[in-house]
Amino acid sequence: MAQKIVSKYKEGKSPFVLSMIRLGRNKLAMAALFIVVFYIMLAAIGQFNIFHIKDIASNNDFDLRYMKPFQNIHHIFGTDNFGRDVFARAIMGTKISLFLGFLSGLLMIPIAIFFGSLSGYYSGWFDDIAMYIMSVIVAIPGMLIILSLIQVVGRSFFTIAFAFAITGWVGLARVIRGSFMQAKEFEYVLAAKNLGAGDARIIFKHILPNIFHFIIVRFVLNFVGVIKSEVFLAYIGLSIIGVPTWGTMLDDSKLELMSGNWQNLIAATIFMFLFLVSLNIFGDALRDALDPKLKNVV
Amino acid sequence: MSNLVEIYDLKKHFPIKAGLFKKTVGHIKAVDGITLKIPKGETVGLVGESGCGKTTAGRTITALYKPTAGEMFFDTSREDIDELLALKKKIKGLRESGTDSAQIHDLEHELVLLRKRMDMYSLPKRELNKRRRDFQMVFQDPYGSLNPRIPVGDIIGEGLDIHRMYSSKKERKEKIQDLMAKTGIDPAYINRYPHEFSGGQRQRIGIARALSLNPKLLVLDEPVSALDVSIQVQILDLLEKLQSDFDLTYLFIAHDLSVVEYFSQEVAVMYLGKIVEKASREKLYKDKLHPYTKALISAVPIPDPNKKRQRIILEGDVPSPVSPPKGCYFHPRCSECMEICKQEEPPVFEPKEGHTVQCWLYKGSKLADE
Amino acid sequence: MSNTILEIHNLKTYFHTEEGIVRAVDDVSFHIQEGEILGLVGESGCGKSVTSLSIMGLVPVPPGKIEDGEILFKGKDLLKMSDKELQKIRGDEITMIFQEPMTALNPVSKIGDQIAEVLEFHSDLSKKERWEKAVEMIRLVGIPEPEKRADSYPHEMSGGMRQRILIAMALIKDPSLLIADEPTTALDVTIQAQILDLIKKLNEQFHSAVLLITHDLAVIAENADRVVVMYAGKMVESADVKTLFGNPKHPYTRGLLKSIPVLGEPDKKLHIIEGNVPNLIDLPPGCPFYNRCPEAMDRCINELPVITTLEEGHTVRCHLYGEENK
Amino acid sequence: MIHYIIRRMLYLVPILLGAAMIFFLIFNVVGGQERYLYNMLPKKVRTADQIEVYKHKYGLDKPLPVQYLEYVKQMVTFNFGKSESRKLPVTRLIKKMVPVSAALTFPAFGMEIIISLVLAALCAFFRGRFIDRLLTILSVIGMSISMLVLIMVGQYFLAYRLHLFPISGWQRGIFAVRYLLLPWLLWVTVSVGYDIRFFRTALLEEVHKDYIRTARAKGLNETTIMFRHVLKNAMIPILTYVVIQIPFLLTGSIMLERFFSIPGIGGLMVNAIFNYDLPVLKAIVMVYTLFFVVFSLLTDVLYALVDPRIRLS
Amino acid sequence: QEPKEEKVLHRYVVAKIKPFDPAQMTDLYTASIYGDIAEALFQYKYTTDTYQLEPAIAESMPEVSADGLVYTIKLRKDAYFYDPMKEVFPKGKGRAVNAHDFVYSVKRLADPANESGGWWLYDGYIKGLNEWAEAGADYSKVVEGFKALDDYTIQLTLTKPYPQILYTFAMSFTYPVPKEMVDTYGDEWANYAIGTGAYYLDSDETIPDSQYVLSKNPTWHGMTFPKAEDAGKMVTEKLGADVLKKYSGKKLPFVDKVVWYVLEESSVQWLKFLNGELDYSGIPKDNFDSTVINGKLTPEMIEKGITLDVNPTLDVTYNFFNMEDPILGANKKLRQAMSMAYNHEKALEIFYNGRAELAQTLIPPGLGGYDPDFKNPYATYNLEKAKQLLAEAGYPGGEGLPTFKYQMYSSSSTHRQMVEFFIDNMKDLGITVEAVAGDWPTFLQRIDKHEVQIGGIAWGADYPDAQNFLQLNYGPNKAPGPNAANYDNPEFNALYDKGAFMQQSPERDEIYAKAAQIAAEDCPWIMGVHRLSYALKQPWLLTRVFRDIGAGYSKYLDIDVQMRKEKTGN
Ligand SMILES: Nc1ncnc2c1ncn2[C@@H]1O[C@H](COP(=O)(O)OP(=O)(O)OP(=O)(O)O)[C@@H](O)[C@H]1O
Ligand SMILES: Nc1ncnc2c1ncn2[C@@H]1O[C@H](COP(=O)(O)OP(=O)(O)OP(=O)(O)O)[C@@H](O)[C@H]1O
Ligand SMILES: [Mg+2]
Ligand SMILES: [Mg+2]
Repeated sequence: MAQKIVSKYKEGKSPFVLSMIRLGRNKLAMAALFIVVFYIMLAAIGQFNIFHIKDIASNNDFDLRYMKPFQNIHHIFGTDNFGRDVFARAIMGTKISLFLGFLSGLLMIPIAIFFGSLSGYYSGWFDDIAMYIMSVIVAIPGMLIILSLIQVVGRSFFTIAFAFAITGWVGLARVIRGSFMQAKEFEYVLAAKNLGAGDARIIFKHILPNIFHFIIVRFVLNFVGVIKSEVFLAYIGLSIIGVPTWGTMLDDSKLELMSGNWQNLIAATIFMFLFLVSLNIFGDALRDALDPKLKNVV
Repeated sequence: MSNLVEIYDLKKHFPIKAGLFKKTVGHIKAVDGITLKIPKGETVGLVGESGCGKTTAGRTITALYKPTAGEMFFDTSREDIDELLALKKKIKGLRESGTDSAQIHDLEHELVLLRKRMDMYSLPKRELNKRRRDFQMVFQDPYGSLNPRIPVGDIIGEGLDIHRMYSSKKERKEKIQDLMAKTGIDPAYINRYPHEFSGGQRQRIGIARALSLNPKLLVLDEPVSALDVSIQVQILDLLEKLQSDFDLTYLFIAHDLSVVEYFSQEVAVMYLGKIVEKASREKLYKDKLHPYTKALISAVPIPDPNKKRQRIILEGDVPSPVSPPKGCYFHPRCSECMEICKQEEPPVFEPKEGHTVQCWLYKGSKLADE
Repeated sequence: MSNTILEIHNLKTYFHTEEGIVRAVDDVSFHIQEGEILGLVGESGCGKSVTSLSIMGLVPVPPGKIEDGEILFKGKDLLKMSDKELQKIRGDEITMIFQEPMTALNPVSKIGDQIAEVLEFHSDLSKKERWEKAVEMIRLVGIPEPEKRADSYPHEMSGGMRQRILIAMALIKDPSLLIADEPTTALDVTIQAQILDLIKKLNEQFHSAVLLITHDLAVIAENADRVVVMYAGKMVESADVKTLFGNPKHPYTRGLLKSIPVLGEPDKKLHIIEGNVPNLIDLPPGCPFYNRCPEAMDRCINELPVITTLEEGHTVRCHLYGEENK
Repeated sequence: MIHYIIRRMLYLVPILLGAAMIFFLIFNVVGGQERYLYNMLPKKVRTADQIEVYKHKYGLDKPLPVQYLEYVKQMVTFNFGKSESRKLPVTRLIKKMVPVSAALTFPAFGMEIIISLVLAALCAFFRGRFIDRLLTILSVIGMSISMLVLIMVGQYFLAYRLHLFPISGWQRGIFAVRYLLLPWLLWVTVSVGYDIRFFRTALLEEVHKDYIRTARAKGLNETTIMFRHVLKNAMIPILTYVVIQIPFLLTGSIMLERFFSIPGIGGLMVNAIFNYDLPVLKAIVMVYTLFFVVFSLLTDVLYALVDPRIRLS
Repeated sequence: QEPKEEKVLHRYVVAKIKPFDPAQMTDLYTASIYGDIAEALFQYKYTTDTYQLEPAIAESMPEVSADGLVYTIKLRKDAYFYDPMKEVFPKGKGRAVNAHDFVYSVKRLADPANESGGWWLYDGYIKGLNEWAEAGADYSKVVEGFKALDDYTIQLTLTKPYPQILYTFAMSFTYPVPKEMVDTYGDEWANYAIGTGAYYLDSDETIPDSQYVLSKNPTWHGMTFPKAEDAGKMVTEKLGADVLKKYSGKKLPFVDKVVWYVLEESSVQWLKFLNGELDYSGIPKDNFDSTVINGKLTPEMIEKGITLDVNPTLDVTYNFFNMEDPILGANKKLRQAMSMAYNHEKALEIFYNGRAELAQTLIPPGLGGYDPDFKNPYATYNLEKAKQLLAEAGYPGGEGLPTFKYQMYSSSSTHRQMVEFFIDNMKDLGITVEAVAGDWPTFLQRIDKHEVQIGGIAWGADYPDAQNFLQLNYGPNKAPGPNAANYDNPEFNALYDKGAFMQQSPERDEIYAKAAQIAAEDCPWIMGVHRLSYALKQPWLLTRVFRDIGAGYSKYLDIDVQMRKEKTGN
């Protein structure tokens, strides 16, 4: 007779689902998630030109130059030098920032998984080479690589995302490598091996899903890094051309501040700040939820 | 009575790598030359202190680790084994007598061919993965041995998937539920995740997984030591039942001597990577020969306040398997240590029929043949 | 006969977790006499450690909370003491050894310092004297070359040695009560024998009362004077060791005793207690052992039996021995 | 030990080769030689055959492997030649500017670490209580503010409006401190957020370890436990975190240097990137890599000092 | 009476300073600092309304032969190189500048090893100089066209008439460098500055990349403030006759120290100026609104006594078409249409806050050849007309035209905005233009390869002569020369050739004007603006006169230390 175990959860909830339930109970994280989703919607609005946002953002109206923020409902954040709506531009900037974070993460993760998992799983010459590449990349200031690459290749959206990915993957790869080195000695991995499972099955079915939370959390936190770095690029003059980004808005505002035109600064800062705070909070909550080991750490 | 498994002079040394270029700076001699025969349908117990290499031995026997040296014959005919062993002996003899190398070379080549045919460790990887179906392992840690992200049905069915042992989804499910029922887990729980089960249930899942491939040998690595006292017996009982139902052979690893005594027909005592004594359980508990076995048995507490045993309290701790002491590995803790023990490693003696011991105290006895 | 050192009355320690309330210790009462070894047995998760932590005032709050009860140490209620007062008693009059010798020592401090640290808080000795006392204790617990060992770090010692260091730490102030929470579970039988031997010897030498917690009945049989059996947070039986082993009353205790393999009796038919230990969250109102009990009755489902005293020093929590059955 | 250090230092060689390779790839292969020349040569000097002449002069007509070897040779011999844009030997330039950047970054970093350690210890001590929550929220906020905004706003309000600091400037010697106060403040504000959270986690990780329970069982008070046991053990991750950042300090802070007219290496670096001043870049990479290797070695040595479990061999 | 207080002038540059190598002094900021330290043969008069040369190290203006080919220049004998550190000239006053120093300087410009950015000014004009350079630049060989007749006399012989050459001797490229300095410091000499100017580089206080401190040169030969009666009308109006009279003939320099700050961030320049830490400041474009309302300062500024100074500058901005492009180059009407579709007036407002003048031709006002009456019909916004022209060009509504590519050279916000503006304007016309991202080297490289379809830049005068602008459309100057549009009109070329060799005269002005108008009609460019300079001045800065070209003006500036103290409290 097998005793039915007492559990609050209905049958067959995977640990991932449980994590999500845990996450769902974290009100602050949910609020943050809500904001993040809201931003994703803003990005979509920018991308698909909903509400003609693209046109509003680039529509010059010279009679409305430098309207102050919070005074006109049609231009909540006021207008810029061209009389363009700063609010719309900040929304367009959302799109760039989100895409940049997304693309660089997307580029970074496969590289990191490839090097991290293979070098962790097969220690040997591959590990040696991967470790070498990683140490070289960390031994140079990342910003120097990013700036040089963008300067030399040009400031396209893709180049910038690529530059971030090139310097960003190492951290993740190291984590993945470390986890693989541990995981390959886990009993459930040995058990799979014992059943005659091949390496591919072990890597993709047994180990990767169990370290997936690192990857997700990294992906989220990478966003934060990329968005902040984009501001720096804009400041140096290496950000994307032709479209408004939060960084270029901030950089523009550098010139306008003394004339009392704070609208670019305010809009970009508020947009960025809210997103980064939410992302940071959500990233933390996600990590806590996905990694039950951290549950004890208040 | 034939042996299902025979292993000869099995060694597993883990390299200790250090430094930048990961040079090997030493070896952990986790298993340092054990010879073991497991008769078909019987249970051989393997006991020893923590860190003496029991798990490593078990994992090497199931070919999860590639051994440093040694052969393993699985379900191989006596003649074949003897042929190979004889050849090996011959080469050894020739070497010692310093015969020309060409002949040795030819013989060695022959040996390699023989090995490829019989020795589990010499099989190509693909072949080995197929043969794994015959020998399965149940792991020590019921919590760590189940992948937390896979529902138990799939955990149990993984072997079936790998070896494509079903023709339809329905058949797969039936097989899995059948295994669950046999091991005492409610088949309705097929979609649950490991964390929703208690330790005893998890151990059953581990057993079901091992059974899914219809193995002949099960290596049980401390299957009950992580479980509650009242659950231990349930599992032991289940294992017993399964043994007779499926005609299984067990290698039962444990550190708890009373459990081993209860469960196995033959017991091998390990110390620091070597089997120091081996006999049927009756002989071993009545006539313990090795000083270590004596100490070990005397240290086991008895759950009866009215009985008191004469304790042999050992001084000191188990030495490190990285740099084991010279001579007999046990000599620093041995109360009957002699001069020779410090110098030379004792051979395996067989003072009584079927009772072997590796100790200089039995110097006069006949040497065990291997 | 002798003085009661510790008396626990109706202790309730609960954990308020996300999944629900864990009644880790639910209405536990027992007492320890001076110089006595009291065994506390039970399966994993039945609340043994939480009981000992409650005595020490080390239950993590939150999520834990001591809901009710008294813990009288030499007549004074530990639960009513301030942190400062507790700190004075801990390590001095009540000391504790933990289950896991591998992690219970600070990895970056010297052994000697860790032992001497106790005296820093509980004596006026000078630094040098404290060190000497520590070395003395290391010798006392049977570690060779104590002077050298005092200077080494935990990682340089084996599990058995570390456990002895913890014992040295616990006994340096000659405490009235030593709580040993599964002191040998992580150790090998040969080492276990050494440690238990040591505890017993020291118990005789120092006259400290010992609360010996374990899940191994055999250890209890060999070492304890009296035994308390716990199951699912509740105390189910208590008696002196001979009575308990000779004449167990609670079905759980009985089942347990029949289910342990005994060395030298390989053909003993082992009894099987079916089913699993229940989860402590949302425990049903009745007897927690109900679903595994061969002698369960209807009233066991809903009615939690009270503790009945069968004879002097032998109590049991079971409806079989309720007032009406007596 | 000495053996170990020597062996570790030898590792510098392959790392440097790799670092050189990365920059060689970026500038000489991806970037190409034409761009290089177009950046170096004033507009009015350029004609097709002149370009050939200059290619030859700068060795850009040699096969790529040879060019790479020259790259490497410069890096390992510390002979980077002259900065094209500065007309000074690069080594001297670096030697002059590193101290300036260091004066900006080292004290700021020191303050940052001390402040965040103290605050993190406070958080860990009062975990879950109001002060912990407050500091945690503040650090998330700190982490989410852009340095650029902070500088602009800080300079405007604190320096210009409130006259608390000079707006910008620099001078030689110790009195440069007065120009550094505001940059330091901004630096610390931007970076303590991360640190507090990292340190807090490191401390809390230890708080839940078994040996802390042992310490409590010994009757130690909470302060002693925090400082003698928790902090000492948490020092291990904290040290790595801190020491491994030190090489970064040498590259200065580009934004702060530019906004505050601090003649440091950050500005030099950016100018070098924009002007294709490769000798300068090579030197910076070289110096940084050198420091990186040294400091990672130092981390390991410190590790071994703090943690008796680790032995260097 | 109080002890005399040190007068310090606070100025700034907006980019890091390059080494002081005259042969490579292509950037304005380095030149303005170096100009206070060193002197050339000539300099521009300070108080005239137009830019007129006067002698500096030269003793007098040169004698020119009748054919305009031979110039004889006499040097003053009391101009000493001042070496404050006594490393190059350890003894006494230093060494007097002589003719050989100038010969050396000009040879350095010609020496290919120096990659001089000033060489184009002399390339082919001085007899024997090109040959000298090609023969291996042997400094011991004499160059026929530029030689010292004696220690203090230089003879310059040209290959063809080139009256503009005198201006080049006021440019920083020809500041004399003592050869001894090069010998002393070797490769690094350019980090030191030894000149004959009113100030020397005070290396004790100078912090490269942060601030450059110049102190009064005790051995300076001396000059005096221009006489009041020599001042131009406009200058007199601006400075005030009383000030001019007060300073008339006074010994220069007035301030003891000049501090040049390196301020790369405009927000910082502005804060420092408002804080009284700078004595005058340009107005960053975007600050204009808050500073100036209808050409007047804000009350806050007026209260502080700050005054505004507006002056025309010698430059022109433009977007150019590649005249070799099969579509753009072949169709004048198309170019005219695009030029008219470009909203010049709006651009002026947005990008320059009205602080500029729409360019009608490429010659800015203030130069001979500028015709104030000429109105370029295409340099004004008229979309209707533009559409009509486009239809006439054969592309009604832009149909049949490919997408044009606009090559960008920077991603600075201003440039970005300008390109976006251009694109938007063309969209209204029905022409699609696409921005091609790029940085400065890419831009130049693509121009040199004639690959840029449309691009936009500005040109600032090197010297005050229209020829300096007209050469931008001169056929033989096609890229990689300065003619980025690759415009090549024989008629224009002929006029340019004719005018270029004439001495300044009304006839020449007429020729220039005609040439400029021909180019305007052809529309290789969409005209931009001639910018105005707006600067703010603290009340205590007494003698500032706007000068767009030339350097070394700090010596004329005086400040009222007392007033500064009262106003700022420091
Ligand atoms: N993968 C491995 N790499 C290196 N050393 C190992 C590895 N596995 C085991 N060892 C070492 O080999 C020795 C024997 O270990 P093993 O786990 O086989 O012992 P055991 O008898 O099973 O002990 P326990 O009772 O604790 O399970 C130990 O010293 C252990 O540290
Ligand atoms: N910090 C905690 N938070 C939540 N629940 C806890 C906590 N500590 C203990 N518990 C719960 O209290 C119950 C009793 O735990 P306790 O550690 O006392 O058991 P034990 O009898 O000592 O078991 P073991 O033999 O495994 O040591 C368990 O169900 C456990 O899950
Ligand atoms: Mg094991
Ligand atoms: Mg416990």
